[in-house]
Amino acid sequence: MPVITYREALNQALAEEMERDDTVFLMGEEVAEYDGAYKVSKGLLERFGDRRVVDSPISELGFAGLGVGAAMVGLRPVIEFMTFNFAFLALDQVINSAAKMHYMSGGQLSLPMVFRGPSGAALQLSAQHSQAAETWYVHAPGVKLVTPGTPADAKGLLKAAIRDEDPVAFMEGELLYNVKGEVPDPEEGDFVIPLGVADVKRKGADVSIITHGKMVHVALQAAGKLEKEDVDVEVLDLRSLRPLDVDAILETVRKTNRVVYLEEGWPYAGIGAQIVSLIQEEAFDYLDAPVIRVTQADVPMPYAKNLEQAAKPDAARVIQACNRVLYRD
Amino acid sequence: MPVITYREALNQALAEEMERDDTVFLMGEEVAEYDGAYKVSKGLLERFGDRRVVDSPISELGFAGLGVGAAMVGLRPVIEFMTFNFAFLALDQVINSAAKMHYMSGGQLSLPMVFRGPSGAALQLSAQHSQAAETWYVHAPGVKLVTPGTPADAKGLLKAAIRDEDPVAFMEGELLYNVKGEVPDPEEGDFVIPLGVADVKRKGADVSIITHGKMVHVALQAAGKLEKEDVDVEVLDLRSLRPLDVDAILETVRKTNRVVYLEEGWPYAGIGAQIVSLIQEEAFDYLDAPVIRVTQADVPMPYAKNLEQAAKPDAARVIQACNRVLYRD
Amino acid sequence: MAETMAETRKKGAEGPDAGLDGFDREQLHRFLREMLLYRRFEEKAEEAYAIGKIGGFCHLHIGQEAVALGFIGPLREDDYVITAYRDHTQALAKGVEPGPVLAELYGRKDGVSGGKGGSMHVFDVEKGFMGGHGIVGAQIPLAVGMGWAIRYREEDRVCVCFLGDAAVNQGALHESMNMAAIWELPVIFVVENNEYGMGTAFSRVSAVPVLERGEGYGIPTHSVDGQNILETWTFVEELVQEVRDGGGPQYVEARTYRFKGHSMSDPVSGTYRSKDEVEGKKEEADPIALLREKLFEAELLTQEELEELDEEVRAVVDEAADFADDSPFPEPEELYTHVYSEINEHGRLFLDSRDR
Amino acid sequence: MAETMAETRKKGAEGPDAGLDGFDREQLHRFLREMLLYRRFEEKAEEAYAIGKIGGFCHLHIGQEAVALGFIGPLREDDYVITAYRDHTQALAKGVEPGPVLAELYGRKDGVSGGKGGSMHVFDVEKGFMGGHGIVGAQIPLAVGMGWAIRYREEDRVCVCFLGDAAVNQGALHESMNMAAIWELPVIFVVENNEYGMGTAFSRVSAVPVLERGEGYGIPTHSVDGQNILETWTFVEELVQEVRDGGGPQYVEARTYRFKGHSMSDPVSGTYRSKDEVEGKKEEADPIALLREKLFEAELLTQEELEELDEEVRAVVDEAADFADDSPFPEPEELYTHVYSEINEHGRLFLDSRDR
Ligand SMILES: Cc1ncc(C[n+]2csc(CCOP(=O)(O)OP(=O)(O)O)c2C)c(N)n1
Ligand SMILES: Cc1ncc(C[n+]2csc(CCOP(=O)(O)OP(=O)(O)O)c2C)c(N)n1
Ligand SMILES: [Mg+2]
Ligand SMILES: [Mg+2]
Repeated sequence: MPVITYREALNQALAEEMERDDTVFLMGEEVAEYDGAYKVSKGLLERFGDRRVVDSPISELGFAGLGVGAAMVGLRPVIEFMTFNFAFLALDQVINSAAKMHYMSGGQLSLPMVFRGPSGAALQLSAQHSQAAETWYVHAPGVKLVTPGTPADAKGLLKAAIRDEDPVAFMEGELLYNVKGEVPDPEEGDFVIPLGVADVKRKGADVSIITHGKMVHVALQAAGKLEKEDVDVEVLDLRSLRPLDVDAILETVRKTNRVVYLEEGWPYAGIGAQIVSLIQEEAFDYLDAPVIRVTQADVPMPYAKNLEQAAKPDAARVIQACNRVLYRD
Repeated sequence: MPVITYREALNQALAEEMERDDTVFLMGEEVAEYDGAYKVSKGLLERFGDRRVVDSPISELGFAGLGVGAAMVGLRPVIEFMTFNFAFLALDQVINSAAKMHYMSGGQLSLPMVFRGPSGAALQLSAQHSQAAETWYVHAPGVKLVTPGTPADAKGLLKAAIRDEDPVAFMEGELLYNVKGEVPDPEEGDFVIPLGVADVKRKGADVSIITHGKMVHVALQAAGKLEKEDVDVEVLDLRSLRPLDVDAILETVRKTNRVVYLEEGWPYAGIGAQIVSLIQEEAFDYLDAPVIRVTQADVPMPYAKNLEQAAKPDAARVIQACNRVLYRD
Repeated sequence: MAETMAETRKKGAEGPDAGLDGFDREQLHRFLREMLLYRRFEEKAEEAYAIGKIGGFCHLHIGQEAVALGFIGPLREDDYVITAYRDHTQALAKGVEPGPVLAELYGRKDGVSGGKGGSMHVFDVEKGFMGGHGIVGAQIPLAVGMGWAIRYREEDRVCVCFLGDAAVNQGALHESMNMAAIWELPVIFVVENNEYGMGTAFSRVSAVPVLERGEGYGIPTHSVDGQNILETWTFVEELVQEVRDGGGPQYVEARTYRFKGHSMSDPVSGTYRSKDEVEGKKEEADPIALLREKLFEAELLTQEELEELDEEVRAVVDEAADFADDSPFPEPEELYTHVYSEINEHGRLFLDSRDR
Repeated sequence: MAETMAETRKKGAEGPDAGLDGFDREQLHRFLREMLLYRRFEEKAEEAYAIGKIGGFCHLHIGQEAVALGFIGPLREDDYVITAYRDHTQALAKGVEPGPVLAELYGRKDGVSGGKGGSMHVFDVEKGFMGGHGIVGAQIPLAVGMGWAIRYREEDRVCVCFLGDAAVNQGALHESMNMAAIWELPVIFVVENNEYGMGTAFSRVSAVPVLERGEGYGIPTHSVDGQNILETWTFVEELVQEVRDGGGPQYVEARTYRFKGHSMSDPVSGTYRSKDEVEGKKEEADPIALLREKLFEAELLTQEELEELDEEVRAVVDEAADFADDSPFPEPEELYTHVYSEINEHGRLFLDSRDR
């Protein structure tokens, strides 16, 4: 299989879906002439023209709403937020318009659209530019949420998100764009990964690290190190947070009986809180130890290199957590 | 003790704090000439004048930001959102400015301010006007969150929130404004309830209902009914969600070993998810049954009376949940 | 309904028999009938609210009927209309059936939005009535999105976006006007200036008048007497054609007045406006009375005809009320329908662990 | 620094010895020295970024020095300045010490913001420099809040709010201009029009020029050549006095140009602007070169003096670099400080269950 970057995988997905369906268009800041702030849309303007690849003004609320309005009448907008940190300005259109209009209209209106862009921290971007946004998009029903961690998942899930009949928040990561991985050759046919299917990124028997998004790589790193200590770690990547693959979660819990939830974001009402709560509701008797969450420190992201490193969840903390649920400390 | 309404309690708190400190001012839509959409600020314009009780344009992002800016230079703004449903438009100023500026400035700036207004559902206000906003305000560190359920708590906590040196989100409820209760007579001195102290609203031994905000009343209703079935229910009202009274939570868990979390909002990454996750992390061995959460149905709030009733958490569902954790079903 | 009105105007007609301002008798009567229908419909809603058949917020359009008729009547059925929560009469003007609208207000199964939206969220996509939105200003970017789609598909539709005077202060208008201007979208921003946002006079929350607030975007601005249906209709008819022909976005102030309280739970007058002010407006600026008197004067309407028209519309409204009354509440299963259009094959979408 | 500059202007001076445009020799040299300092400071930052001493985003102000000096120099120390992420030279202009600013960029303990903010979040409250904000447009309502506080306390301060041309399209500006207008707040909105927002020419995201975008609020609008320090300073000096005297809010376009890439990670030129365009601007519109040539022409500056000034500022910058280099990284405990100003007596504020 060809090895490409996460960035190229997203670019392929966009190109293929725009090729397939004329109602798909991409709008956002710097997506056209500049090829995207992170070059995800490289070459798309040239290929599809400025009717379908559109530079927006810096008006997050406005162009997010424009996307919702266009979806109301049958287009399939892909709205790029340069990062989700800037999308707090647009959240009203996501939560009050996109998430509710199908319901409020009694099913008359569908909103097939994608809100995408990087979420979470990169390197030393400081407090306002380093926030994992999942919780803000998943709490209210009506929007779906996808968080791919690998090139293959990025491509397969973005194609599925664009084809989905509902609004989908699609969260990427600055630190993921250069990650390389195998992605099926477009020649071999349409590669789509359905929403709602978690993926066991590593089989293991002793303890399960459940995670999503870019933390998948931290989980695998930790698993590798623990292997040297003869701890056999299973890594379950949720990939999609709504719909949520509850069966896969329960399965790994029943298998290892010990769970660590790893996420990039903050703990309070984070994704981990939901998963832990769900596990103890539905697999209480299978737990040999309380589930431990590894998250960002409960502080705004500091700029200083040493503080930022300390704030972020890392392999060391994950290993520590695994040891705790294994009562190895 | 005098019995007054929740609305009057808030009004007293505002008046007393404005009397005490000239830097406190109230700004929001309809707060002045109209006495507030829900009459919470009744009479304040007359008493304090239009310098300190200010009708704002319908510009949530703008006047929330104005409040933050005024706090940056030492005023103590009380920003009223007519309801928190409209504050999605202002969330960027809460999360990216208010919650982070003390940190980003290395402690140079403090932001002593309150964002207040009703949160959650009233009666048949439909999807866009019936959302419990807690999760959106508590997930990111930097803001404190208070959710009083009774007149006394409303008064004591609002006074504490106004005096707090940090931004505090203060969530009330349309359905609470007319609730009556005993509140200490102002003549008997300053009545302030510190943030971070939960309150046992009902002592019990068999099962604990932990909750916050207006659901306190639903919990007490359920407890009353269960009493007739000789089930002795303890009701713990968190009152403040950040700071969170973890000791009180663990205490009731250790006491009854059976817990139901009741909240008005949605389940996914809700407050209950956090509390359940925290309980199993810190009191795992004290649980005789998994904690069950009672929440709003995971759907936008429907308008139709019968559907709205079905969507909301109610005493019947709480009783059912209590029976389940008691293995009485 | 709406589109026939748009079509039947007899431009040719002239001379004394022509009627008034280029509208023939039939058309003038239809105008009167329409506005009477809106008025009676709202009065019925008021009545129903009083006895608890309608819950939640209910915002009446009484006094502003000519704005609904004047800005929507001249449209084609395939044009789009989007508005805020004060949406009943605008829906009727776009051709939505009164019965299903009232049933929606009652929260019944046969409501246009299946009883899930209510008074603030009337939708009829078939008729190009795109809702009923409750967040002040939120409909504006949505309108721009529809305008974008029209251009994207190279259609000749137009999108009319209503907003209140107080909504002018939302950043959403600023961002939307700019986007509509740079992409030359066929969107008509109609500011229904009834002088107040809830209890706040526009003059207290803006340093300049509504019309002036439309400047600075490169979009033509206009102001029209929204209580005068003939002036409004004529103006809109031409403006819509201009936009259809590629004239780009327009910003229009419709000067009007609200005769009732902001919503059913608000007082008609109070600290924010005097009883006299309201009574005076009702006296001098009732769009229905103004047209009626014109027609009497021009001898284009008799008392009998007027009463007939009123009888007609009252019958329509009573029928609508019967329709709404007869409609059952939504089935309990409806709680979980229409949250998502697509229930994915895999994974869980509803996390409340309730049985359904 | 800033306030002395504001004060020392010798209005009286006239005739050939007077200097230029009413500025005396000393003042003109100080202008040149200031702008050279900004330039050398940014060059040092560029250098430090290249070798990894500065991380994350770093936005240089090179080419726009006269805007910083011209709009901030005339202010009093107790006036407020707030801006976006392109904030280094504006901080220097407000009198913030170069050492602590550079230390902040290095993420060190002695940085103005304790190393927690970084390049985009320079704060020095003592000096009235209120940051350093990273969300485009978010500083605008904050400025209005400071203006509100000034009026609330009946002070005669002013608040200068910088925003970029692209920020003009944010709804925050609309809401802020309106609030400033209705309450007549002492806020000067300065649009630093460097023609681009990142890689997008303003003309592609606005149907009308920056100046016109300020219309429709009842706020006076102005445009000034931001590359000409003498014109800018003179204009601002008068405008600030007017605002101090109760003139209310002002909207000013400062026409300028960015000589470097949007941030250190962006190219200087590319698809969005040609190398020739940039080179041409550097040739004709370098604010420092323009002043220098004027002074040479008027024989108010010698080559020696120029080199002396440059030596001086280079020394200041090298000192700042040493200061930054010598400053340690923040203590690990700092991770949890300054999240809250008040650690409440009861309850848990940090929910990450980490030991601290
Ligand atoms: C964002 C937002 N803020 C506040 C409200 C509450 N609210 C509903 S209508 C209204 C007044 C709007 O007045 P205007 O725009 O003039 O429309 P009108 O009611 O006069 O038709 C307010 C403040 C809301 N629904 N949404
Ligand atoms: C709300 C928001 N959207 C997008 C960004 C990303 N971004 C940072 S600077 C910038 C361009 C701003 O240009 P302009 O306002 O002209 O200021 P300049 O950089 O030219 O000084 C963008 C898009 C952001 N920081 N905040
Ligand atoms: Mg109005
Ligand atoms: Mg710019």
